[in-house]
Amino acid sequence: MSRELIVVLLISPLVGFLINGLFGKFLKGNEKLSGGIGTLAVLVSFICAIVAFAGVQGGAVLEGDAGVLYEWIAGEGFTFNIGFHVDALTTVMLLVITGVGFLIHVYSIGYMHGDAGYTRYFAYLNLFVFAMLVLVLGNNYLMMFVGWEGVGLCSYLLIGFWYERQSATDAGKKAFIVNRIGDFGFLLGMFTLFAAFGSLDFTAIFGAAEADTFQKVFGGSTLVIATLLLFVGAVGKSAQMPLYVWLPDAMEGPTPVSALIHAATMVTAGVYMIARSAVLYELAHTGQVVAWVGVLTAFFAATIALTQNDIKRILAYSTVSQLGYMFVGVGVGAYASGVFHLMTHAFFKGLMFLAAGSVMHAMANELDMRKMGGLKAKMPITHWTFLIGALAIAGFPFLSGFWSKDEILHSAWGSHPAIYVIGLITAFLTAFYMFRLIFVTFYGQSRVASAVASHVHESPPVMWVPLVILAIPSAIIGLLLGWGGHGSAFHHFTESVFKAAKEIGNGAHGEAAGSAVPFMIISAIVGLVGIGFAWMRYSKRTPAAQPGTALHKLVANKYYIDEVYNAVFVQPIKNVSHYLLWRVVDTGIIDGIVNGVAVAIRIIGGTLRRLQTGVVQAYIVSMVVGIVIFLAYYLFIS
Amino acid sequence: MLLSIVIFLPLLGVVAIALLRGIGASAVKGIAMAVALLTFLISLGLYTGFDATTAEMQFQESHAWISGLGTRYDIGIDGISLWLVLLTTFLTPVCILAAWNSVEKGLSGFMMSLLALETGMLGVFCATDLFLFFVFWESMLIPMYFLIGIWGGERRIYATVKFVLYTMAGSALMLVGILYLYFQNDNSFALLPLYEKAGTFTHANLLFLAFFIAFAIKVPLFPFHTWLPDAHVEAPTVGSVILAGVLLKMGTYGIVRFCLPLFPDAAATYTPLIVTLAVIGIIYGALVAMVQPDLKKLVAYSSVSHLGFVVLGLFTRHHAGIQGGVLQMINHGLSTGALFLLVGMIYERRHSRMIVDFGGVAKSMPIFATIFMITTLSSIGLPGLNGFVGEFMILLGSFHGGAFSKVYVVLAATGVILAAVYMLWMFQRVMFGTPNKINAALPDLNTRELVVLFPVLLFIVWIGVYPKPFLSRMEKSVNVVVTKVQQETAPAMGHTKIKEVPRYARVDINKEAETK
Amino acid sequence: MNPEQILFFVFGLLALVGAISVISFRHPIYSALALIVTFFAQAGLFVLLGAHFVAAAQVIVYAGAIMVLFLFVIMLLNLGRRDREGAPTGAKLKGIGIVLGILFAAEGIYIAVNARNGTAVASAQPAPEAVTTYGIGELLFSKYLLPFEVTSLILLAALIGVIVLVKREKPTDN
Amino acid sequence: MLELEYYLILSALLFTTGVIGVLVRRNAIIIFMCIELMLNAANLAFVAISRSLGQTEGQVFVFFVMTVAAAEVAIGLAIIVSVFKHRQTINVDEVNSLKG
Repeated sequence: MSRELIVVLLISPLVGFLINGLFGKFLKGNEKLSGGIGTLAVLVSFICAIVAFAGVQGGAVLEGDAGVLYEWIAGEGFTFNIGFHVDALTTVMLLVITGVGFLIHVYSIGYMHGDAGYTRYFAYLNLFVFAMLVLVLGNNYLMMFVGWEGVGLCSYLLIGFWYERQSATDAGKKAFIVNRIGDFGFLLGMFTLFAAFGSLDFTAIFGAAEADTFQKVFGGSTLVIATLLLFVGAVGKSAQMPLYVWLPDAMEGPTPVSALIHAATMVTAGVYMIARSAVLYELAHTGQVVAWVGVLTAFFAATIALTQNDIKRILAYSTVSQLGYMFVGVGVGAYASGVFHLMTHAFFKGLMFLAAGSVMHAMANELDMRKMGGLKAKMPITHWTFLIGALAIAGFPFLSGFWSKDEILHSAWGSHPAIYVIGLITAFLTAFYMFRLIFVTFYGQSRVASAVASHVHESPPVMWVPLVILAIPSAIIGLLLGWGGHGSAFHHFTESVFKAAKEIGNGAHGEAAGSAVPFMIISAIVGLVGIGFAWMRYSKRTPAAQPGTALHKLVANKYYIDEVYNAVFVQPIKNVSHYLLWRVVDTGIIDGIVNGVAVAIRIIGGTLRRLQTGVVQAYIVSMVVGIVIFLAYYLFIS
Repeated sequence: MLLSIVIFLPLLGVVAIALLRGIGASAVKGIAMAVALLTFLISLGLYTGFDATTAEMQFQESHAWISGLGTRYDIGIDGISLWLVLLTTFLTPVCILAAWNSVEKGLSGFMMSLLALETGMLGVFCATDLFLFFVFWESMLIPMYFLIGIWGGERRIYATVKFVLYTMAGSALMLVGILYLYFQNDNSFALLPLYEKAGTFTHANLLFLAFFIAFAIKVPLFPFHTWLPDAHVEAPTVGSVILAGVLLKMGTYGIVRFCLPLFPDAAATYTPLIVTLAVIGIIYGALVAMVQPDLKKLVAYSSVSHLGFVVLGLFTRHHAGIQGGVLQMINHGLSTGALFLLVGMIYERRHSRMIVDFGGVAKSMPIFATIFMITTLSSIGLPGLNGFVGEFMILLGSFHGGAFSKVYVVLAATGVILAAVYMLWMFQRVMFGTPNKINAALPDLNTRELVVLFPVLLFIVWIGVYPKPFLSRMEKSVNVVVTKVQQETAPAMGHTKIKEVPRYARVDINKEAETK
Repeated sequence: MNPEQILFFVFGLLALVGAISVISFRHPIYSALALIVTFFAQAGLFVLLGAHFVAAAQVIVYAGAIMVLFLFVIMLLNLGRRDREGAPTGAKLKGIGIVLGILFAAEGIYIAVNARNGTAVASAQPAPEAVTTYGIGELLFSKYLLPFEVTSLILLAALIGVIVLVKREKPTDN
Repeated sequence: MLELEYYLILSALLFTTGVIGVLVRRNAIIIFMCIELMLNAANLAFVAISRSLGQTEGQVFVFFVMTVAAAEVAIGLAIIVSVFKHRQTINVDEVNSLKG
């Protein structure tokens, strides 16, 4: 595979960004042109990605020095390159990013129609794709970090896209800052790795980490620290506990953005990073931590999703929850399964977000599902595609989510039964809240406000076609690639990437015990039961307007986590900075000392000035006194 | 000869403006601009003629000056000063253009001050004679004093007197240090022979402190920073740009030129203290910046934070750290300079710097908002822009090679988070939201302002994407500094050698692979 | 006592009495006249010391030119009584002045008495011959030529200074 | 010839008289005369020591002192005149614009 291909793949969205960003002024009013340029740019990348995929399937992997483009930061004892690493894992990510990305661009052409910031929107979106590609293409941690921060920036820009809305800009800022907290960990993780390996290149680090020499010199502790710090980065980026708080708020952005960034691609960067660093996590045995954080987040977020009434927020918490699953997968050593779930999730969650966007489009931006109901008739395509997505996530047999989730749960059992149990409960909750959403929104009596009701309609083709296209892989990709569990086509394709990690980890994780079939059956039953409960409870009835019990209230308010963070971190820091540091320490003490010195000198001067009487004879007297004393000293003493 | 031309050409401009009195404002501006541009163009000759393969002083000149004092006119640049010289010659025309319409009184005096300031600053970066250095160091105070004191804001007198006296207090100490060195240097002020004697000076600790305090005030390192917000707030836009862009760098430049290579042992002794102050400065500056209601003050405190990073980098006494520190000097000059330019531009329109007066500016001034965003991001240290490269190298250097606890690095790295907090919060309050009537009517940037900002942005992106031309030219010079510092401290800091192990380990792996 | 000694005491006493009179008389005219007496007495002392040129200069420059200047100014100003005599000196200031004067004189005399101890004067052989005007002229125009010329500049500066100081200010045009 | 000491003592006494005059009198003109007295006392010492050492230099310096004294008197009196023109007084304790 040639480096040039990857360069084209990478640069294409950047070019799109530059055209829309720099010359947007001239494109203004011409939606077709700017939308077309943005979409085309991603299409080019998608085609390149397919070529790259074919190449990797043929065994052509781009790594090591061959992938180096140029020396970025270099000096005595350190060299960091801009370079590419393209293997099976990368191409999977590339296909997801550019494929789903392309569809979402197409969808956006319709969705953003008439928006004042149309050009700006496509510029940002292209920039995001570029940054995400940098993230997955990099052949070293530093370049991954570049993309890592880049997607964070685009996320910030796109969440706050409608910048006149205070809540949107607040959410954008929150996302960026919380992500920065994660990035802080990532940064320190990189430093730890560099201190140990003298390089940040994947091939160099993984090669050296495996070698016995390294183990002898550094033991495991360096790696434990490094992998945990990197994981902090992943927790921030992939919205895991305790840094998940930004993702639900991020729904302030345009819905296609939520689909692309906050469901399909950016938030999965953490999973990609851990899959990429599989060797390190295996050597450090820190996968357990990852898995536990993942499963607890999955459960926690699912409980919150149960009580929300805002469609996008339910989907957001569901994303947090599903990301937790992925972390369980990569945490328990089932890297391929984690990545597989990443891919299926990108399809079905992207699909559901876009469908939710379609609903919003029809409902004049209404998001509260209590004000919907019975939309099935008016929006059949949206309904069916949404349903497919929901079935997939709920683990309905033979749809994509069923396969990927089941693989993860199966592997989790081998690692720790408790993880499996919690994961299974979460699967039940997932099915329940998803179908609560479906039933309340699309079935039952219409509760749509009369003013809106007449306008409710199916979205234009430019929007529903991407839905249909996404529905297809959501439904069947599991069957195609996931059949056969750990022996499936997907596992086969990514085998080479995780081979080294598997070899190291064989001792750590017991090979998934027994046949997968019982697990599949249990999962399927749990999912179906969840759907059934939802049907019983919500297919006919309207959800309660107000939370009933105290527990319900606690959960509905998201456990007051935002309020706690605000009270514990945000406000104290603000107040301490303002009152203590600025007013007291800076102005009062430090500047007070500086000005105090000046004042003291002025007082001394003021006192001494009285000696200056202006009477010449007083001066002469003092002069003569001085002369007398001086002479006396000179003559009689010295 | 080239270097002397670069240094004194602006002074020639001063003379020209002084002699041609009463020629009208546009002619004065034209002359100033022409001289500044010419200086920049000539200084590019320094870049092209620079030999990156050596750490020796280049473009050296040496003439007898005041022989009775043992001082000579010795100048020369190495890879460290090269960039600061270029930064100075680059920012001056930018500043002149930025001040094109904003000076209402005493235009020729303003331009003369600016050009005289340029000569002073260039001299500081080029002098290789302690006395000459000191003369330039002090002479640059005078035009700055006028810039703030005449063309400043309401409390300009307070600010300018504070600035000058504070700096002078430090310089007085440095003068004592210089004289004491003079007597230990065979009654000569020449710098290069001093390098040979590095580490052998009596009372090196005191000498180090004498120099360091002078530089720390200039940097300004916490807790010597309180003159900075006052000076920035009161200074005219251009004054702020030069102040942040170049003047503060004179402190950090002094550290890397004098403190580290001349007194390596003392530097090692005081590293824990200085690094502590630097880290406090990073966090403290960020926290205080966060709550400032005044845009200029916010940027001023952010400078305290950023320069904390630079000092931290320099005192890693390690390649990546020092190189990052030097690069970050340039970066800070560019991004903070650009921030001040932007604040000045919006101040000219709105006549306010208070954050509460703004909001929704992105609506009325989209181009301005975009450029402001890029500059903000550069200041935050977003990868792909210049700030990241410097910060990353500094933190990497301190983590990897710094002879101090990793806790410092962890604390310093929180500055990365805090920077995002204060900058983005400010950005949100100024740019986002719905504009009120006044803000909605603000006109966007005009062509002149775009021309002012564009070159700065170009370098912001360039250094972020391809810093190699910058790094490769300073590498050798930095290596020499590092060698000097580490040589003296090697016995005490045994573990700096342990850091080499990983690379040996990798070599071993390769060998094993070969034998297999 | 030889005549030289007698003459020294006569001139010396005259000079001292004149000096004390200068500071004692109320009216500046009397002070000025007393000062002339002192100057003449000093000129006599210079003659005793064999410095004939200096003695002549003393009479011409001091007693002649300078004192005339003083008298001119006193008359020009034609001060009123209070201004002419000055405000009566406070007893305190007078006391301080006299005490300081005594201390000062004591130190001066001490220096004078010990002038020969360990100084160049001690070892020098007194030269009996008087210094000739020729000798002074030779020194002035050889070794001290530059200071001599500079002196002329001082006089020029004084000249210009005086003109500037006492010049009547022209009424400004507008 | 008389001993050097006699002349020096006389010089010291004359000088002291001048100092006392400057200290106690307030009339600027008289103060000026006292300054002349002091200069003369110094001249006397110059000439005496010059004689004692057998050198001519001392007298050369007297010549310089006289020139300076002449210049000084001219300037000083001019100042007094101009002060009087402005203030109608030459009492030094009434001229205190330099009071701090």
